[in-house]
Amino acid sequence: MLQLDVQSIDLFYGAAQALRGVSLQAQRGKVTAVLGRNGVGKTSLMRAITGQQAISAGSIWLGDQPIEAKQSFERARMGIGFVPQGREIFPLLTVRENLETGFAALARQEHSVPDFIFDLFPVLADMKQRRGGDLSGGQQQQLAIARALVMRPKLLILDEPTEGIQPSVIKDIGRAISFLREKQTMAIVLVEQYFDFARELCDSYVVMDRGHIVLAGEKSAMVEADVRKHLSV
Amino acid sequence: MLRRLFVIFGLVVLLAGGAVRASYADDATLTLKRLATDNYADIELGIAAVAASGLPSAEAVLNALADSRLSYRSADKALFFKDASGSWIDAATNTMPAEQPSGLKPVKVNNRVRRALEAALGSMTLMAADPQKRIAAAEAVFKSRDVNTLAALESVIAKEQDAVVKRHFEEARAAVLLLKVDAPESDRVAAAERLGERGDQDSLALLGAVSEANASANTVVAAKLAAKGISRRLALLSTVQNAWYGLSLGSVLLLAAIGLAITFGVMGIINMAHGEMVMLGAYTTFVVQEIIRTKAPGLFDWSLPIAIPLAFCVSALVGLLIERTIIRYLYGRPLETLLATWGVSLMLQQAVRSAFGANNREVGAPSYMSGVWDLNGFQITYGRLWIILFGLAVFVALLGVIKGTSLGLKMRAVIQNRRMAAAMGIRTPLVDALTFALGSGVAGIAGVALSQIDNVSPNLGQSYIIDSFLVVVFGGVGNLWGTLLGALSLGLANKFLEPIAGAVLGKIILLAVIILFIQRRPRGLFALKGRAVEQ
Amino acid sequence: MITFFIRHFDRTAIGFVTTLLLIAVVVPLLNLAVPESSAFHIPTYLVSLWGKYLAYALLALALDLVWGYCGILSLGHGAFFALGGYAMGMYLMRQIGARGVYADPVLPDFMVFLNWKELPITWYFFDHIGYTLLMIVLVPSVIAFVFGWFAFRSRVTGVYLSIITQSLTYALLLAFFRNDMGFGGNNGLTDFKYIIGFPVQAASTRATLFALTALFLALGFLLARAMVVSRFGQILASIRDAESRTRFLGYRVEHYKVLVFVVSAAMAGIAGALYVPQVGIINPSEFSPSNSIEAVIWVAVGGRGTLVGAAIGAVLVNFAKTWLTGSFPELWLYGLGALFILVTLFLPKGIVGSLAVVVQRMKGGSAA
Amino acid sequence: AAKAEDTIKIGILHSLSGTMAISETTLKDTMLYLIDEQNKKGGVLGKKLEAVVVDPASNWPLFAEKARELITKDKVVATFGCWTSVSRKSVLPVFEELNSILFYPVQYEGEESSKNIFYTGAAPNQQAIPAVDYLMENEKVQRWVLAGTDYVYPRTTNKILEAYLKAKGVKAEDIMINYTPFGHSDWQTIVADIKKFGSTGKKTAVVSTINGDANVPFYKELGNQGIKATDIPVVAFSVGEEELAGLDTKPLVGHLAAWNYFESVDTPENKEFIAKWQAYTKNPKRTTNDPMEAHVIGFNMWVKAVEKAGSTDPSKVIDAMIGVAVPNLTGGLSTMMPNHHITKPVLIGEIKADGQFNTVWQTPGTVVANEWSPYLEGSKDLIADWRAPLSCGNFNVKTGKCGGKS
Amino acid sequence: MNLDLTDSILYVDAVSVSFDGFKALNDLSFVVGRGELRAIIGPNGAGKTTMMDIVTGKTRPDNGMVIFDGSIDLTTRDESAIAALGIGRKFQKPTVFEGQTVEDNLLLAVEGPRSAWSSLFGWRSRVTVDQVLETLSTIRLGDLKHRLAGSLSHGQKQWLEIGMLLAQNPKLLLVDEPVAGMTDAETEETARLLTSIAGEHAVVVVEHDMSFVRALQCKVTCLHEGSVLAEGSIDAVSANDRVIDVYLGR
Ligand SMILES: Nc1ncnc2c1ncn2[C@@H]1O[C@H](COP(=O)(O)OP(=O)(O)OP(=O)(O)O)[C@@H](O)[C@H]1O
Ligand SMILES: Nc1ncnc2c1ncn2[C@@H]1O[C@H](COP(=O)(O)OP(=O)(O)OP(=O)(O)O)[C@@H](O)[C@H]1O
Ligand SMILES: [Mg+2]
Ligand SMILES: [Mg+2]
Repeated sequence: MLQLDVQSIDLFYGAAQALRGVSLQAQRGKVTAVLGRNGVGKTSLMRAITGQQAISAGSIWLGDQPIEAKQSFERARMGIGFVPQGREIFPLLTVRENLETGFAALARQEHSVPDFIFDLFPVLADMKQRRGGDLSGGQQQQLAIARALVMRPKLLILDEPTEGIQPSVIKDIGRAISFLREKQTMAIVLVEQYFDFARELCDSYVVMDRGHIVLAGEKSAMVEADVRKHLSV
Repeated sequence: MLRRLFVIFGLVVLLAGGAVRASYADDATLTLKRLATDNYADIELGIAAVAASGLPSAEAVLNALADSRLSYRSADKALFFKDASGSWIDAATNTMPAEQPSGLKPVKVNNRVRRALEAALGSMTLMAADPQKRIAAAEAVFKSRDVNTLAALESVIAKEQDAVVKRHFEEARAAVLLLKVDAPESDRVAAAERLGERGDQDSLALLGAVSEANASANTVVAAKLAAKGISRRLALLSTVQNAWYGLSLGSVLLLAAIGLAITFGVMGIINMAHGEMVMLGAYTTFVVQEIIRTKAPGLFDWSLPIAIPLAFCVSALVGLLIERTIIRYLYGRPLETLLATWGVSLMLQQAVRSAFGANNREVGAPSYMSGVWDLNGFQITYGRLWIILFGLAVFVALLGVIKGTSLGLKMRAVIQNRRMAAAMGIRTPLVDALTFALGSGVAGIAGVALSQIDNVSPNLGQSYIIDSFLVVVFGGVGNLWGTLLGALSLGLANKFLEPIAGAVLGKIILLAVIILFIQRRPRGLFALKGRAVEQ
Repeated sequence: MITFFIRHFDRTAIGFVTTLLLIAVVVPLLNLAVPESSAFHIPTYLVSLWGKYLAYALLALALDLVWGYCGILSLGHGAFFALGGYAMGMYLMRQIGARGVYADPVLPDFMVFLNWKELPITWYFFDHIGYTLLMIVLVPSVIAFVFGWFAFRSRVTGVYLSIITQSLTYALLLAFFRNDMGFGGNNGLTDFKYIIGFPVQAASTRATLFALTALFLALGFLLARAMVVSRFGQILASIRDAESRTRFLGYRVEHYKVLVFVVSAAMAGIAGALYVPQVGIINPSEFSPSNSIEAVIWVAVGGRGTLVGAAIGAVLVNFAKTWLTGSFPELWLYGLGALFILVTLFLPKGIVGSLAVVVQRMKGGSAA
Repeated sequence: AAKAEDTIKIGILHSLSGTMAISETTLKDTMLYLIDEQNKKGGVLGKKLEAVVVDPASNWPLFAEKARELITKDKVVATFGCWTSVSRKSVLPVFEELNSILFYPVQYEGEESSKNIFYTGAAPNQQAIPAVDYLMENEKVQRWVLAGTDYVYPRTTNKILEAYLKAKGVKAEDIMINYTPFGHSDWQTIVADIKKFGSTGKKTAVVSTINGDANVPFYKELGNQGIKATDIPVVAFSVGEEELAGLDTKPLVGHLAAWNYFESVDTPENKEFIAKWQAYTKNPKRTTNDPMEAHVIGFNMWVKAVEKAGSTDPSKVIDAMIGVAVPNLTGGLSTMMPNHHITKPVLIGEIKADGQFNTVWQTPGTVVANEWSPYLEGSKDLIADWRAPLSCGNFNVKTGKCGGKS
Repeated sequence: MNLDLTDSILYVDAVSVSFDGFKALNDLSFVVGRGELRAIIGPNGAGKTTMMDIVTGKTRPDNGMVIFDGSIDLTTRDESAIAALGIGRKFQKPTVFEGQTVEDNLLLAVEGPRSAWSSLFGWRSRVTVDQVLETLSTIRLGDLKHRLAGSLSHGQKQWLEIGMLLAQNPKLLLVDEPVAGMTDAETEETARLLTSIAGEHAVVVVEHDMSFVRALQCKVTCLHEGSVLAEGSIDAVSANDRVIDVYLGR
């Protein structure tokens, strides 16, 4: 089922255009990978979807609702969970409180942190009372993923989630993403530079270059050399 | 009956030794007429005469005089007083006159007259039924040290059942005896000891007056000893007292700063209009009292409990308005909030000035807030006590909201990373507005308390803004505990410096100390440490 | 040396300096040489008034240097202004000499009637203009140096620094209020008569003072500009934006901060010294924290980090104040308050800053 | 511009904002009332008066600026204004330079006499010294607390009082002097100290020169700590009806103030004035106070002098002023003396529960101001006399020279 | 050990540091030789960044010493003094001067006098301008040199910071996770870059990307819970059972 439908959007930073007619679809129970070199507009696209940056043309649909006019927090309440690039955890809130900020989008009876989160990231259980900002970079990244999962999103957006994370945990995250996909409750958009990781997890992919989508398709149709061409310097 | 007789007896003794050569007060009206004059010296003499007259209305007349309810008819110098219900009573007959008297002139009182009244009423009420009144009477005698009351005192001491009242009586007797040259030495020594036990400044003064010139060697030694004990005690007491003053100043600073700890400390808005929120709270109190005064005077004691929620609402609403119209465009530009809120502050001041005038407005103290609670010389003024308790209560409540509620969590999240908070589904505009309104509302509550000790004028806010910022910053921005500790330690430091250096120099020293202290702890008393802060 | 001052001159800078030099010449001329009946005549009171604005502008410039370019929000710059002012005030008091009401040749009047017997040491040598000029610069600089040295070495930053600068000026306010300090207490220093032998009241003296103020403002501007366009200024900006990162690059942040702080304090001191003879009084309320805050507001109104804007902001706000207090005495606070709010909301970079953005955009637009 | 010629402009230079607005706003209203009254009577010299109001905003340099503006730009012929000494000091050179007239309505420390200023408030000997005399005689006070805000008026007044008390045989240890900063609001320690100082058995009184805003918390603290007027009376020189309006006066009954006018003064002139004033302000509760009366006197004097001189030209008016006598509101006649100060009666009043004063003592006639205090070392030889040929504000009778005129 | 010392550029000696009772570094010791390229790996929270904080003076150790260049104790100096000695750092989270252009960022970093006076009167010389241009081409941001650093994408900031480090030309480079957010191709490029500058400079790199670490072909130190868990060649370390358990995963 089509969960996210981005239809040829444009995005500007001041006078500089970062996205040019970009379209993207994500299905429930599927992982869509977004690949591309530095500065091609991946993060900008995610910001557009989550409402952190306004778009100047095009439309964005979540399920059957247009959301491009909605505020960022409204989109979150509609079910968009976001793991931003650069972690952006709340530095002065404890790990626990960081997780609890995810409750804001939930009904009262859902105010609990699912157990599987601590299974996935045991370090967070140990550090519940520590302030988020004191954690190491990788720990913060884990926290950021966990926090988004607390929201039980319909659409999970992961912007380079493995950045700074140790190999064993990357494997765990990979397993977790598979697990979430299997649950068939959410669509996952994964921005990744780490080609092998992305290829392993995704069901479909897009490759961006200079604000455009230059390649798109199902995983089965993915040709490594074509993609790598766009990722090389 | 016995009591009446006794009073008469006591006062006859009083008169016998007194300066008044009363022509025996057979003609009551004649005695009363002595009060019907404009000459204070005559009134003073008249009081003594009336007190001694044994008139049934004597106490009522003197009380009326003390409360400025006594008047006389210029034509015939007949005295009338207003009773509790406000109707005129003829003093001579102690009954309501047939027709309303006219052409009345009030009997004027000044301090001299008041003193004479206190003394006279004091001796007259030694036997009052109310123990509080008896204590007051004893204190009046203690102050006047009137030798003529001695006999009366002896007799009431013998009869008194209440231990506390008895102690006061005995102290009064001791005060009289100590400086009575012709009293037996043993009595005077005992009196010195008694006063030593009482141990206050007044006793010390009395003991200091004992010297070889007016007392025997033994008495002098006893007095010296007692005085020494008192001095030691008083020195200790003054430290405790200072700590109390410090605490109470600290609580005022806390109240003034606590709203700012939200708007500035938590939200990072350099809120120059904070003081005006406090001011709005104070004016709300004024308005509430004004309405109560005209509409329901009986509710006066409830004026503050009524004003507190109202002040919160008024300031919170104004805060809300400011946030929605101005501040919300300034998130992410904290320095510019200084400029805008300064503008707001100017406008609010002028608005209040236009609405209420430039003058101070009167805010009265409810009965439970006036008076002193004397703990054996350690004096706690009720007003201050309430303010301390109130300050702490507000602090605890606020801490509860910030740390314990989901709103508190959202507030902190929004402040730390607005964009991410929105991405988590937090309604940032709402949370911003509520946070600012909360901070403003708390400032308004503080205004209710501050109206009790300071001017209620358009400048009220200005006089607290600097101290408020100082407290919040000194305590450590963003930390409510820091604000509490900052306020209390500044209050204490101020009050311990003041006796040593004087008010002005003390304050200068304190500021210098703060400047130096910040060098040691560049992020305030309760600095947040660690990586988390640097991000 | 000259190149140090004039490098990277742009049109705004040239325009600003030329305007200043022009009014330094023209205003006194129109005041002194043009007959009063002429429509071009500028009355003396306006000359002094504008002189005062320009002195404030110099203070704002000094503040912008530390705040706009180095992120040091000083809420105590009024202190340096007032110290410079007091130094000048003391000189002017000593110039009165035996012409005071009590005709005491040495002691100023307020000392005579408070029964002072001799001149306090702090007042020595203030009858020499050279010494006074030295003190005008030295006293604020030294205080700024000591204060800054400690604060910046201890890494006091942000609001903490703002608040201790405020405490500094507040402490000085209280100290100068104290009559025992020997600076005239609350009444301060007034009733000046002569400056370097010229009567302060004379129109020619006032015109000269005005010209001097304009000149110093131009000089201050050149100095500040030279500092901020140099590599030094770039490092200041780095300190402002990411202090700790600058340290990791090996820059001794505290040295940079102390240096601008001292230069700025000295400029503020000079501004104060120029201000005093023109307004005729210096009193401790110049130390009051709200004065310093107001100075910050001028800078914000004009545009932080623009120098020219700071000066313009100071003139504009003070002009508005003069005009409003005279024309709408009961409503002026609304007007001024609204001005501040509107500037923040609609001209987020201040007047000059926002203008610059517009100009930039227009240029960019025409180029594209 | 032509229209401006039809009216005579009067400047009003009182702070309407800032810390002094509390006191000064009323004076602005008073002036507007007086000018309105005068216009109803046909104005002066056949011309209507026009008030020019400006707001110097409690900012001393701004006072000077506004004064200059009033005189040069608005061309006012006389100005009524200032409250604090420093504001007067700030504008004094301006008035002298531009040769205009200022009426200054507030009690102050003296030690000044300017050709261009008419002082309609009290000098220390018209307020402080009679108050001390009263306490000494009537309350038998032996110990004195001189509490004041640390600025020139209290300093000078206390210097004078100290010298005066010592001359009367009061010992140094029986005088306690205490200074506090402006706007001091925490009086706990000081009031406790006063209490302590006053409980040695000797009768003690406080002479308060505490200024402005600081008074309210001071009196509130007195009430809190239960200091009653019968124990330690406080006599104040800057607390009037206006200040009391902001206080719950019940605990303060009996504390004193020394002024030259009280609202409660029972004279027909005063009754009429109050009635008209309240009608003008449309506020039946509006109080009056001493500085207001000073403006009433000053204004009436100016009108008289203008009529006498037949011109509003300041130099002529200045000459005509001396000797002008107008009725004051306490039933007497106040006269402008050659020292540019006026004669005034001195009244001592006790605070009543309703916020008014009860006059408990009054000088039999009016008192002439000692602008130069005989109790101060530097000024005891000085006199002021602005009549020709002396025409000097600080003439030294010892050296025979007029200071400042070299 | 002594021999090591005079020969070493960095000698971390028994350093411990704890935060509110949590031991982030526990008796950590290791030596980096002159011109050596060293990779440091270890689980999240092992203390790698904390170690760099200590070397650069950001954090003071509770015990232990850090000796630079054989004789200079770093623990008593502050950040700018340490940087001036020739230690440069790239942070884990890219930190650049967001308000300044890419070019200016590099200009600030370029080695040269750092004193306030010299900055007042000196201006960029030919040499520094060349150096900047060279660095710009190395990091491939030449096109963006007039852009504000704040408007760069995450990866571009990473590159800029690497460029600043290069421009600084320090004796010792501490590089915290340089390839996070870079494509595989860029990662290889970075590895080449770092190996090339080693020899002349000592380089300490922290990374989680094992293929990158492998490409560095250098000695690897694995930290765990604040101390060294294993040290040696990449093959030896990655074969270590403990390292697999706590770090690499199975
Ligand atoms: N806040 C901003 N202001 C201006 N330009 C920006 C801003 N953020 C990003 N850009 C520019 O927009 C373009 C796309 O940036 P974006 O962050 O989307 O890239 P990305 O694909 O996520 O890169 P990376 O892999 O480095 O994270 C880049 O050229 C960048 O310089
Ligand atoms: N100020 C602090 N307060 C509390 N704990 C801290 C603080 N600083 C660091 N820590 C803890 O110390 C440990 C080491 O952190 P460090 O950042 O050095 O790890 P790291 O090895 O760099 O990890 P990563 O690979 O995730 O970046 C972490 O567990 C972290 O939570
Ligand atoms: Mg990105
Ligand atoms: Mg790390």
